[in-house]
Amino acid sequence: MTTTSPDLGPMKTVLETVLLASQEPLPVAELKGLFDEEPSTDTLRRALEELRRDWQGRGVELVQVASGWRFRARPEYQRYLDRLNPQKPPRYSRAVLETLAIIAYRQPVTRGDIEDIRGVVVSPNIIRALEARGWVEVVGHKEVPGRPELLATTRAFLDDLNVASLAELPPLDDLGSLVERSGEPQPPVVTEPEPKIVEEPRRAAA
Amino acid sequence: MTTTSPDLGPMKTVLETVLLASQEPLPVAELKGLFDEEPSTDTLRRALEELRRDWQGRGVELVQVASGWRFRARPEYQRYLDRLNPQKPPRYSRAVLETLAIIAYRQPVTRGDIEDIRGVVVSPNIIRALEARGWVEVVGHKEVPGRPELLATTRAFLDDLNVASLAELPPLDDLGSLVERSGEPQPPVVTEPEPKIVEEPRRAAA
Amino acid sequence: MIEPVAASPIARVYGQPVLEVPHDLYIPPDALEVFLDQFEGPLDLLLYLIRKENINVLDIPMAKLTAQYLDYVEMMRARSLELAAEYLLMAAMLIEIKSRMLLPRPTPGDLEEDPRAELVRRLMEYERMKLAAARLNELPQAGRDFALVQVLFEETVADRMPEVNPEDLRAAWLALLARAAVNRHHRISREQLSVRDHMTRILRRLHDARFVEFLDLFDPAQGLAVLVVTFLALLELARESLIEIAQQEAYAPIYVKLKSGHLAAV
Repeated sequence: MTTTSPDLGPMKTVLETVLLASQEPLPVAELKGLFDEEPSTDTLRRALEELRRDWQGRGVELVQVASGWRFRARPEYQRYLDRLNPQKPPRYSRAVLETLAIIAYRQPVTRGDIEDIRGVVVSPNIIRALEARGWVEVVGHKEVPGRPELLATTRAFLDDLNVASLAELPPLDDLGSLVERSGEPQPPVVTEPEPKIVEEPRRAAA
Repeated sequence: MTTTSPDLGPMKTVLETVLLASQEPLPVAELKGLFDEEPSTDTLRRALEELRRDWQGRGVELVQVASGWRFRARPEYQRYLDRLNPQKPPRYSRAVLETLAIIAYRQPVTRGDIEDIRGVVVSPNIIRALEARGWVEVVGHKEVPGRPELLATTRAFLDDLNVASLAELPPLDDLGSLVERSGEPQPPVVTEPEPKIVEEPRRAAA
Repeated sequence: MIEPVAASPIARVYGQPVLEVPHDLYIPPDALEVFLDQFEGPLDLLLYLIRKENINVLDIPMAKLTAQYLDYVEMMRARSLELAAEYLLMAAMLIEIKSRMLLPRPTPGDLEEDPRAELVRRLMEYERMKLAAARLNELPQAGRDFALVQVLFEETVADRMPEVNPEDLRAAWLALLARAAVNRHHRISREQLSVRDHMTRILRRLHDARFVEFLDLFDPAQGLAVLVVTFLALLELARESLIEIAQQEAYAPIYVKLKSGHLAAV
């Protein structure tokens, strides 16, 4: 460790150990009580500051939160931990995905446009969920009776999908033939049952 | 950090972070899967060894136990943690400990085997307590009338004792110490004053 | 009562303080139950007696041991302690061994032929396990003697948002088209998408400024294709009545603004 003053070394070792093993943030007052000879608040803070510096640049950091000091893993390492616990993330329901696809490919669109394409009423919850996610926003109003909102996808949407522009979304040119093959049977156009925004984690491939 | 080869540095940071944040020991196979480009077992082991050395002399150490690698606080620092959290976990009665020892050293055993050795009926509560602790499990059935369960210790048992395998448990006395000690006064192997034991239902057989 | 022998080393077997009782059979009545309670069974009691008398386990004087054992069992019964069946079973076994000892043996000292052999084997195995239990208990245990480390990972607490990838969108679109034949005429191409992209961009731009000069909406640096697409986007927006394009007089700058009434809503 880099900046240890000789006298703070053992204190830092105790602090590090206790903080790493503790599930809860530990306030300074409690940390003082650890030692046979109670250090001054000042000394303790200095040790904590040094410890914090010692941990800089690593995947775990010492932070001060409202209720005290604690170690925590930096969020950038989330993906590694996710690989350890590969529980499937939740998935949006078909209704949400289709709405999102329509907004992405046909933007700017009104809710009416979406309903025309999907053939069912679009629940405001779906739009709200996509807006809350920061993926969809209102970019204007269509000058027709009722002045419906015009929806478009956001920059954040492209970022989250890891594409640089809408043009990088999968092209739809060649889908025509696929669609043709997928047959005529036309489902009745009715109001959808109350939409589920998020579906149960799906097995493997969805 | 002292002995970092330049290429192992980032790998070690990921390993350190993941191991510090993980609740369970992590086997090498799982650790390999963390990386975009899977390292060889050899490289990974080298990184783990280096990491272990990096942590030497501190209050927390990287250890290899039955289920894999994990960080733990060294027992010398337990007194500090006890100051934070004074209630101690319960200790097991002699009946439980003897049953555990028989399962550990003579596994797989049936309840009948345990009763033969201890000379008393084994209360189901004892087995249940050990199973609840995750230290003992049924690994099969003996093909004799009644098909009694065969009990064995789990990896979690070895993990909790901080050992990597059954072979690392204290060796059994070869001859029965009675023979060698019969002439001398009292060479108690167990020096610790018998702790206050949280009693399991004591009179198993009563 | 207990004091006279409290310091006797005999009293320390496996650190059991309870064994700090007199050599003889006298036990204070109120201590008896506690005392007997300390034994894990007849084998444990026998081991205690053997230890107490400093007996060589390989050459157990059966008569003496049996007598002492029976004394204890008798005491237990006299105190109406609930007596485990194992104690009586062991008593029977001891008596049986003792009687067999009286019979002549082919080779004295041969443990295999010795009637005590089975008892000795069991005593030794039990003691081995007793010691093993004590040693296991001495090993540092996670949670009792040392702590495990688990650094907080805040993200794991947070709700995970559903993930979407471009293929999901494509699949969703495909499903839509498959469902509704009416959509067939929406032949969507990459170019059209670019137009849509720029339509959104222009609408956003017009949000921020009341008027934007027509030419400012074009960025020649991006090349001819983009210029064309931007122009198409403007035409499309005008066609859909989303924007107004106005020019005060010939050759004056052309201004683009959102369709009137719109600003109030922003």
